This record gives sequence, structure tokens and C-alpha cells, in this order.
Amino acid sequence: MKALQIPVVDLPKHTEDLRSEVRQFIKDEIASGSFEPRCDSWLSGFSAGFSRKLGEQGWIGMTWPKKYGGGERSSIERYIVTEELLSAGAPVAGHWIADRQSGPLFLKFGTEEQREFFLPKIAKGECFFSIGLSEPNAGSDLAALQTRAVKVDKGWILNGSKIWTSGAHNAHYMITLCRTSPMNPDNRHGGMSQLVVDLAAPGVTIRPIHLMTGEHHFNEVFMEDVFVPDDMVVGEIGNGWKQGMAELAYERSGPERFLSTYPLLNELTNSLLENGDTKGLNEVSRVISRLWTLRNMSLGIAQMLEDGIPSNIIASLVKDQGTKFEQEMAEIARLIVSVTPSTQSDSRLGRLMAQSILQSPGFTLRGGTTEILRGIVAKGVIQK
Amino acid sequence: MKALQIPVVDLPKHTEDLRSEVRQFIKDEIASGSFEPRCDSWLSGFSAGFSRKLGEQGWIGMTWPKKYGGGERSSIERYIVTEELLSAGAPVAGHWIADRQSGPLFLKFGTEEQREFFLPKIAKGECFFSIGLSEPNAGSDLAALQTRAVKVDKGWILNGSKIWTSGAHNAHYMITLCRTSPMNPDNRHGGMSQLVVDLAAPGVTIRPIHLMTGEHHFNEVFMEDVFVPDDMVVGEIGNGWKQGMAELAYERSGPERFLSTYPLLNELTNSLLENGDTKGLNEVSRVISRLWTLRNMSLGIAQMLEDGIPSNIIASLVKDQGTKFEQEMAEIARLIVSVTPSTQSDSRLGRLMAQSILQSPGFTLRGGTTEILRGIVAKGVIQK
Amino acid sequence: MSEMQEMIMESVTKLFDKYSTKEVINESENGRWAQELWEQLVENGMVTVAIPEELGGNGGDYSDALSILRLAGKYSAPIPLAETYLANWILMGLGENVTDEITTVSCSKDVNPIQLQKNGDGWVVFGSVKQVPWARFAKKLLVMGETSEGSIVALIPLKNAKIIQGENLAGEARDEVIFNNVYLHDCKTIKVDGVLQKKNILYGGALTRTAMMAGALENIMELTVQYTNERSQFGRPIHRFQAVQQHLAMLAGETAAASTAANCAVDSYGKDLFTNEIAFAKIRVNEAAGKASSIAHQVLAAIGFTYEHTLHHSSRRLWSWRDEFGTETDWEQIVTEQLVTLKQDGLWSMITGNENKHQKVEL
Amino acid sequence: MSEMQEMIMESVTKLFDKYSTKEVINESENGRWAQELWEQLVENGMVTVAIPEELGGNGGDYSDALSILRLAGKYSAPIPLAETYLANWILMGLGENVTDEITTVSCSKDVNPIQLQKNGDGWVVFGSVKQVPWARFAKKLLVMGETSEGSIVALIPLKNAKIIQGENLAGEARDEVIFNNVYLHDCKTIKVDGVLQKKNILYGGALTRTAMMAGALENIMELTVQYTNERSQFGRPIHRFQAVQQHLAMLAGETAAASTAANCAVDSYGKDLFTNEIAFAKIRVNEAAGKASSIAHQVLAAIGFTYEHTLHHSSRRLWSWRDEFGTETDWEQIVTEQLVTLKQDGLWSMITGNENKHQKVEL
Repeated sequence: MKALQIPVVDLPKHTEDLRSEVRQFIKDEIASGSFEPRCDSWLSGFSAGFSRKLGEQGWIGMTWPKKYGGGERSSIERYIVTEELLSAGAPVAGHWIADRQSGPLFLKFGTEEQREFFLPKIAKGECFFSIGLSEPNAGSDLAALQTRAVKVDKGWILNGSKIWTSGAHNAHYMITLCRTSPMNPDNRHGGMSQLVVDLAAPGVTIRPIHLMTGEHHFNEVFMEDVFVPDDMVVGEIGNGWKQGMAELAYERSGPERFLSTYPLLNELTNSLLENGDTKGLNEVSRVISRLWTLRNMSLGIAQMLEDGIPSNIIASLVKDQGTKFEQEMAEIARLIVSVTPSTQSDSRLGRLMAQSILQSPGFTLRGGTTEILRGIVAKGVIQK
Repeated sequence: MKALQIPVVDLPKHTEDLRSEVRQFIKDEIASGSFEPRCDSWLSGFSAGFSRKLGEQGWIGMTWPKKYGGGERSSIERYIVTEELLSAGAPVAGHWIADRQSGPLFLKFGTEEQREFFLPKIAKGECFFSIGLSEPNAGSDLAALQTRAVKVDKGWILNGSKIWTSGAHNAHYMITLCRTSPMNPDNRHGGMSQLVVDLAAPGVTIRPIHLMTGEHHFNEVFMEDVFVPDDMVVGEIGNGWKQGMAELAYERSGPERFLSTYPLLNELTNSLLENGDTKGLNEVSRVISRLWTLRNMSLGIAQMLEDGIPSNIIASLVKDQGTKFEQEMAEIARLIVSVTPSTQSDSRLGRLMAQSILQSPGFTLRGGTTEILRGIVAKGVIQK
Repeated sequence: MSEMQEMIMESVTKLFDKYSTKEVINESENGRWAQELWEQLVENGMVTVAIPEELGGNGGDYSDALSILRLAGKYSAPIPLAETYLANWILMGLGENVTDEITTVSCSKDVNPIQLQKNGDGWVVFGSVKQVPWARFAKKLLVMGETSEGSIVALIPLKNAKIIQGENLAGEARDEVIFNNVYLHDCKTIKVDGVLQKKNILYGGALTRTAMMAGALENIMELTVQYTNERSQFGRPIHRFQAVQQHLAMLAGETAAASTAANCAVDSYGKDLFTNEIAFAKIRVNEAAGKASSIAHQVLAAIGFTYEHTLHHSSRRLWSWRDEFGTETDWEQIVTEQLVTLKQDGLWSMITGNENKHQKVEL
Repeated sequence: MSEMQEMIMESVTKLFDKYSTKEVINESENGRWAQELWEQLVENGMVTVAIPEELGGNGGDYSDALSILRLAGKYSAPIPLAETYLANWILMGLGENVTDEITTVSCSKDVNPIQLQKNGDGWVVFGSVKQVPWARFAKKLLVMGETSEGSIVALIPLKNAKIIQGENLAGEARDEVIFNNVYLHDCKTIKVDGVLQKKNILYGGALTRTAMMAGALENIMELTVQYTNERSQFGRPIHRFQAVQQHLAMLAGETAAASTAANCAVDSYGKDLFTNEIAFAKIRVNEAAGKASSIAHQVLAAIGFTYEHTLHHSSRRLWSWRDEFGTETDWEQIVTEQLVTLKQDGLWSMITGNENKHQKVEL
């Protein structure tokens, strides 16, 4: 089972300074009232100001070349910053996708001009991205998408709509997967391309999709005869599917796949400690063991990415386990403490419980459902 | 969701006497050292003597007509006797299949001669049956079976082998599903018939299949030119598949589908009570709630059977939940008490834990795997 | 189910179909009272069920009332029907007349009694009550109280109470009611055994929630089946995928288990107000609530996660109701109090209900 | 993994392939000692790994030793290799010479110390030790003892001990060793801090089990993948069924999680003998043991439930080993002792291992 081997990461000594820096920064921010820790902050914690501050610290685009505004630091260092921010429930939704996916996509497939134009802005925390993948009738079956671009002089005319685009109402651009030639039944994934759509361009309409919590994070984005200049094509025309899949792969194994409900675990532990509830702490011990394991798996994958070792199967597996863990966290907490979850609760614990419960259905859906991930893992282990 | 409706059974007052009788009988038997309570006693608790005693009490074939040695009592009364015996871990494996399946099969499809010949013996606890269904290369896909009978003068010549026949080494007969005409790919389930094979007949060889526990409950039964007289054909030639499925349906919802590990729960509770372990009892409370619910579902199905209401979907659903429950019981117990499970443990609790753990893989396999059952349930609820 | 009961169910179903619509439910979350729904129920005599006519009720039995609550749960009816039933049953048990006014009872498992001091013809009332369903719209609150002469059940008009608005995870009003030395002359008080009446409210309340949750689960099951029939992926309806089938089967299992547990608890309530059955049922139905919601949301995926879809009407209520009148943990502790009284090998009798039956309590 | 380590693994794999066969394992369950297997390990210097040559060892580090144990777990090697390692490491920690004799240590989490009384040149020994792996075949037992002068670690020859044979769920010898005022003149005793040494045995023992379990899980995974490739049903290999794929994915998840947890614990052991990592790992690997065994048996169905198949070599060992040197419950209590010392918001530092690091303990 070589396919399942994950390296053990001993964090280099020098990263401790970085971690301390981030912790101090977060402590100061909380003290100054800049944010209240919340669950699932990488989807629901938007703060343009906070994103800019992180940019100033050099904590966006950390691994990118310095010439594009990056920090040329390691994946492991980026990992540390990310996990510290998420565990603190800090509002990182603004720059999240640009940092995690769009930036790396430009680095891998973009033109020099695109890199020079977009990456420094992203790294400053001033330019936010969305991903335009899903469409109303193409859930997990992305090959069925209908949005299409037609070649015109100096660019493309884009028509169609995207759904479930998180943060489109706050973002500046959307990297949009669309058909640039008609579907060929023998090669369902061919003929797709990725275009950068300026969300302020004429013909773009953004309509909120309210979640059942009443919150607005997702959108439907309509494109009607939107002109996209040639220099906003990412990579090759016709190669969009492959590029889009590569883009998704960045999603799979980060700490955001098991830390979404960490603020709840932290507050739960605080509360149990305060009440000297050792029975409750026993249960927390088991939860911690799972979390500790997930983190080590995820760290190992970050190391593999750094070393260029394929990790798709393991990443899918960690996301499956991690997102299940996030869901269980909410269910476990309510049985340990006698606090009624409510978004308006007087107690932070009650609020965090409510956030966790209400957000939890999303954890195992976004970025590939449990069922899809398990299919990937199963096929992976069978083939090895 | 009419398909999921289960009636509430208020046990008639008069059944309390029957229950008391059974309890007293069991108490006396335990006191006299006739058996030690064990988990999964309907598979692994064989005692010809105990079966005969139950026959004397009128507790085998309870619902059958009196003229065949039955008791003409209700399904609910039979249910009460069964659940009392199983919860006490009494050795009922000997007559189990004859009482649960073979008898009802003869009543439904058998000839008058067959009923008169077999049923009274079964009801006396003197005649045990096995079921010959599975074959080495036809796991859940029974249509693929290879055992075949060829018509000769006054009977059939049977060749082939059956696997996983529980209790064949203790049984007198095996009801054998076999091909009586070649497989027709358009009607894979046609051309099968059920023959009663005398396990003492020439040409029959029984070879034990030892379980991983080292125990011997299952067998491989080889039939080489075994002559089966015409009067040992059950029902119609060619109708075997349908009959066999009806036979399996009797299997699905009885108390044996959630009580296999009840003796462990009982002993666990005893132990926690003795130690005044309220934390442990809290966990037991949850387990009891599940068990109480399963029992009420199962009782409701017994009532539906009595009333002639179709219950195949619900029965599958209860078996799925019940057998999972049996498995979980073993896993839950070891975390509540600090007792090392061992078949040779000094403590009864340790022995029952060992039995439960070691037998548990079988619970969700026998009589239709979890996967098969869930397919039946899903298709059932979709069609309603 | 009797023919009579089937008729009632049929007409209540029609009523909910018409007046407890998606819009009414969403509006109620925005603070609008479902006036028409309540009025229709009153007009049809559905608010005082399981109460004999001589006490001002409409007859019928607990089973009728709880079947109506089950439908209320299925239709996410945004009204304190359960609380009004519960308050009336408590009053009935005390030999008092009942009312079809909007009446409510806290759904918190531990409410401190409020303080009442006799003052002339009336009472001075002091104290606060949390988690009161729909208090902002209700006329009266039934609550435990303490006077200088001992425990009482009080039926208190809410017009002079201070209400701090709150809501549960489903956006249902769960307010805090504060009496700050309010003088009331029209407050009904009845002397009672305080411990027993508190238990009475808890068990009765839990029973209403198991029935409502069984209804909500039924709705979730129907929505999920419908979705898997209609939705196609990779060219076939998704219920053809084995992974979806496994989900459907587990969901059906939880729904059926909850239904049976709730029905058995209801059945027991007519015989004895404090049965283990209620405790078992609340634990099992609570468990089903979490599992089933999770499965349904997984199957319905993004669509079911939007406000636009109605799945959340049921899933959010299930997440709320499982905590009301006691979580699994709370009821486990109550069952444990029974367990510790068992003799060796006594568990089976507790499960089958043949021994250790409580005496029917006279209130 | 270093090149050196890879070479060792390769040769140990060959050795287990040849000497820890299905037949040897089954025979050992019938009471036969796997003589050749042990001798081969001794001859190849695999019994005294992670011990410097000056103390009689063969060099290498803990990581080497635990990789060998992982293979021993994968191959269900029916010998007390873990116990011999553990005993030798304890002796090494005390500055004592080690041995390649068959040595054992109880795998029970709470063993009462045995009593030793000085008598001339030797000792009179009294007490009993339960759950001693392979005691019937071992030469020596390492155990905590009490003398009139305090706690000791004793290395006691077993030739005069009374052995009551027992076995775990996998049929591995787990005997009770009884000293009934036995006089011994060749018993090594070393004065120690009793609490610390007991902890030392528990943590070290748990570490050996996590490594062995990770190996057993690897075997289960391989057997399951192989089966789903070979077995067909309804005309196609069963790994094409989505339900089987879900099982495979979950099994892979548990296997990978256990592997990572075990590796991290091993990694930590070289730095500090009493890390939280060992506690976390034992809890997580124990959890994986139950889940993975259950999945594998479900997939392999009847075939995997027979004695004939080898799945049970691993599944029964997993069910046994998860209880040895502490269950999840036991280790949760140990972690809780750490948790109660945390400051507010201190949990994250505990998980990331940046604060609250224990001092390296000098033994």
C-alpha cells in the first residue's frame, strides 16, 4: 500500500518563530476587537481589512516568487500560517480562493503578463477571486456544463451562468470554466477553457443564494454577452478541464478540511476545564486524537506537495475523514455540555455550536462530495 | 411513506402468563446447570436435549395447526417465547431452522404427506433441518448456483455442493435449492426446485467449515449421485427460487436479529450496577433505547405477519439496524468496563465480550448482507 | 388508527397544506405570527384535543392530539400547538377548565420556579423563564411557581411581562419572559406537588417533541425520496447509484425507528404519564434527528442547503427540538435513575415492560 | 526511511515470509512455539535493535526497531518480539546489559508489583502477574517489584514460576505467572522510581502495539484489495460496486490514519519517552482497529470469517492488541490528566506540540 504512505513532518525549528509571530498577531487583533472567532471562517468570515493586514504581513502568496509579490517560503510555512488563522477562527474568506487556488493556477498555467498583473495584488490582499465551475444542471458531473464562449475579434463573448460561486459578491474576478467548442460525446471533457471574468464587466449579474442559515456566501453569476479579452484566457484553449481539475486538487488536503469547527472544540475545552468536567474531557481526548492524526496526515501531504510527490489519493482520503470529523464535532459537543445552541446565545459556546450545526451539511459537499472522494480513493487503492 | 408504517403492539394481557412460564422454565434450567447463557445462541448453542424439552413444552411449531403437532398459537405468542429464550442465551440452535423456516415452508408449499411426516417430529424437537442455498461460487448471487438434479424413475439424482450450511452436522435433513433445468439467461431464476435431502443418504458428505473462532457451526455439504424420491420435492418443480425467497423472508425480522449479543448487555448492566457506575449506565441507557425501539419494530412486524400485511421492506430495514446494533454492542461494552475479553476469562462478562467480538462479523452477513438489505429498502421506498 | 382519527387527520392535513405553507413558515421566521393557521385550528376545534367537553375541551384522546402534533411537525407549523396542548393537559390533570387561547410552556428542561406573593386579590410575580416558545404572541404562560404556602402551577397572562426575543436554530420564537414584580389579579394558581408537576411538564413536553420530530422526519424522508427520483446525474436518476441507495436505506431506517419509538411513547402516555417509554423514545428520536438530517442534506447536496429549498424547515427544527425538553444526555440520566433500582438480570423485564412498571400516578 | 533501514526491512520481510507463515501461526495457536522464526531473528541480530553495542545490542534506533515490529504485526509473528524489545529498552535506560534471550513483559495496563525479600545471596519472590505474552516459552520476565528498600525493576527467570496458560482473542499466549515464595539467586534487581518506571513500561508497550497494529492494518488492507480484485459477483469484480468502493475508501482511510499516527508516535519516542503523541496514537490506532476489522470482514464476507482464510490472523490480533497496554478509555484518562493542566485557549498548542512540551525525563 505504497499509495497510502504519508511522511512524518518534523517542523523545522525556525518555523517556531513564524508560528509565534502569527499567534501574537492574532492575539493583538482579537484584543483590538478586529474579529470574533467563528467556525468555518474560511467560507463565512469575510473582512477586506483583515485580508489586507495579512497581505502586509506577507502571509498571502507566501510560497510564490518574490518578483510577483510572494514570499518564496515553503509549503510548510504557508501551512503553519493557515492553520494558526483557521484554528483562531479568523476572517480569511476574502483572499482565500485567490491565495489557495487562483494564484497557483496563474503560476502554473498563466502568462507572464497575467502573473505580473494579478499576483502582486493578490499577495497584498487587495484582489479577490471566485471560481466559476458548477452550473445549475451539472452538480458533480462537470462535463455537462453549458456556459460557452464564442471567439470574436481580440477576445471571447461569454454566455451562461455559474452557481454556488462562493464570495462572488466580494470578489473582483472569477475564473470561469466554459465550453469553447461543442461537446464531443467521445471526449466529454474536451473543448473547455478557463477565462478570467472581471466581475465588474458589463453583462455580469450576481444574485445571492441564501443558505438555509440565512447567510449569504454563495451566488449565482449570470453572464450575458460578456466580453473577455484574449489576454484573460488562462492556459490553453481546450485545456480547461485538466486545468480546472488541477485547480481543484489544491483544495483537498489543507487544514481547512478539518479545522472548520475547531473554534468550537477550543471553546468546549475551555468550558469543560472551567467546570472541572473530566468526563467531558475524556471525550475531548478522543476527539483530539483524531484531530492530531488528521493534522499530521495533512502536514505530510503538504510536504509531499513541496517534494513533488503525487498525493491525490491521500488528499481525497484526508478530506473525506476531515470533513466528517468537522461534522461530528458539532454532534459530539452538544452531548457533552448542557448549552442550547443558538446564533444569538449569550455564551460563545452556544453561538459556536449553532454555527457548527448549521454549517455542517456543507462540509462534506464542497470541493467534492464524500461519495465522489471515496470513489477516487477506492479506484486509487485498487490500481496500485 | 406508508411503506414504513409499523403498528404498535400492545401485548395482550394473557401473554403475560406465557412469558412467566418461559422465564420460570429458563430459570429452572439454568439452576439445574442445563446451559450457560451465551451470545449468539441461535447459531452456536446446540443442545438436542434442550430442543426436546422445548418441544415437550409446546414451544416449537407454536403457530402450526394442532393436527401437525403445532400449538395453533399466535405469531405474537411465538415471538414472546423466542425473545425470552434468546435474551437468556439459551441453546436453541438445534431446532431453530426447522421451527423458523422449514416448518412454515412445508405448511405453505408442502404436500399433505410431507406435513404429516415432518411437522410433528419438528414440533417435538426431534427433527432438525438445514438450508442448502449458497454455493462456493454464488455468494449473494444465488441465481448462479450449480447444484443440479436430473429426473430418473421415481425421483431425482442430485449432484453438487452447498456451502455455509449451518448445523448440517447436527441436522437430519437439508432443503436444497438446485437446478432442475438448465439456466436460461433471460430468466436466470427459473428452472430451480427445492428437494428435501436426507443427510444420512448415500452420497452425502458433510465437511466442517471452521470459523475463525475455531468453532464448527457451518459446513460444506457434498452430494454425489444422491437419490431423492419424488415425494421429497417441496412445492412445484421450477418454482424453487420463489419458494426459497419466501423461506428467506421468514428470516429477516425476528428477535434473533438484534438479540444475539443481549446476554452481554445484561451482564454488562449487572456489572455496572454492582460497581455503582452511573457513567457506564448512562451509556447503557442509550443502548437500551435503541434496543427497545428495535424490539417494538420487530414486534410490529410479527403483528403484520399475523395480519397478512406485506412487511418485506420493513423487515429488511429492521434486520439491517438490528444486526448493526448487535455488532456495536460488543464495541460499546469494551469501552465502558475494564475487562479483557477472552473466551477463557474467569469472568462471565469477559467471556461474553469475547463471544460477541469474535462472532460479530457474521451478524451483518448471514441472511442477506447489509448491502443487499439496503438495496431492498431503497428500492422499496422509491417505488412507494 | 380509528376511522374517526383518520378523518381528523385528513382534515388537519388539508388545513396545514393550506395554512402552513412555505411562505407562512418563512414569514414566521421574519417575525410574523401565523394568525390564520392558528385561527383555523381553533375554529376546527383542534386546539383543545384530548380534553373532555366538560372541562371545555373537544374530546378525543392523547393519541388524537399527538397525531395532530405529528402533522404539525411534518408541516413545520410555526405555532405553539404543542405548548397549548401541554398546558391544557396539565390543567385538566388538576381538574381545571382549559382554554383555546394561545398558551405556552417553557421547553427548557430546567426552569426555576417563579416567585409569587399574595397581595390582596392578586399576586406580585417575580422571576424569569427562558426558552418560552412563541411567548411574544402567546396570551398565557403556564409555569411552576413558589408561594409562601408552597409549590403551585400558575397560568399567567403575558400582557404585562417583559419579553426578550430569542429563537432556536430553526428561527422559531424562543423568548425569555421576565416578571419584574408585576402585579396580577387574573393569575390562576393551583397548589401542587412541585417535584411531580415539574416531571409532568418534562415528560409531557418530551412526548410532544418526539411526535413532532417523527413528523419532521417523515417530511425529510419524502423530500429525499422525491429528490432522488427527480434528479439525474451522469445520465440516470440518482437513486440508481448504490451510494445513494445506502443513504436512502439508512434514512428510511432512522425514520421508521423514530416513528415506532414515538408511537410507542404516545401509546404508553394514556396509561401512565411517566413511562420509561417516553425516555427511550426521546433518546432514540433525538438520535434519529441528527442522523437523518445529515443523510438528507448529503443526498440533496447544495440544493438542500439553500434557504430556497424547504428541507431546512425540517432539518433545522429537528436540530432544535432534539434539545428541547431534554437532550439524549439528559434523558440518559433519567433512565439511569431507573436502572440503578434494578435487581440482577432485571434489565430484560425493564425493556419488555413486564416488571418495574410504575404505579399510575395520581396528580 | 534511510537506505540502511530499507535494507533491514527487506531482509526482515524475507525472513517473516519464510518463517511466519500461515501454518506457523496456526500451529502456534495450537501451542507450538515458533522456534525457527525466533532463532532466525536472533541469528540475524534482530532481537536487540535500538540498543548500542556496548550494552550488548545491535545498534540502530527506535525507528528501526519499530519498523521491524510493524512487519511483525503485519505478518502476525507469534513471538514476544515487542516484549523482548521493551524489556531490553528498559534495561538499557537503566544502564544495564541486554540479552537476546526470550524475554517478556506483562501487557496489562495495571500490574501490581511483585514482592521480593532479600534472603542471603538471593531473593524470595511472591506475587502474580497476569497477561504475560508467551510466558510459557520465555526465559525471563521483566516486572516491577517491591522490596523492603523500595521499588525495583526485576528481571526474573521463569524456570521456577508457575504458569497458568491463557490466550488473547487471537489465540496468542497470554499467561499468568505466579511466584509462590520462590527462591531465586539469579534475579537481577535495579532500584528505580516506581511510578516513573511503570509509566515507562506502559508508554513503551503502547508504542509497540501501535506499530504492530499499523502493520496488521496494512495486511488487512492488502487482503481486502486483493479480494475485491479477484472476486466477481453478478458478472463483475466486486470493487466495481459503489458500496464496496465506499468500504474500500473507509478502510484505506483508517489504515492511513493508523499508519500516520503510529509513525508520529515512533518519531516522538526518540525525543521523549512520555509524549502525548503516544497517547493520541494509541487511541487513534485502537479506533482504526475496530473500524477496519469490521469493514474488511464485511467485504470478505463468509470467506473471511473462516479459519481457513488468513484475515483473522490480523483482525483477531487487532481486537486483542487494542486492549493491551491500555484501551481508548484508559488513554483518554491519561490525556485528560494533561488537559486539566491547560490554560484557557491552550488546547491548540497541545495539539501542535509547541508548548506544554514535557521535559525530557532522565531515568
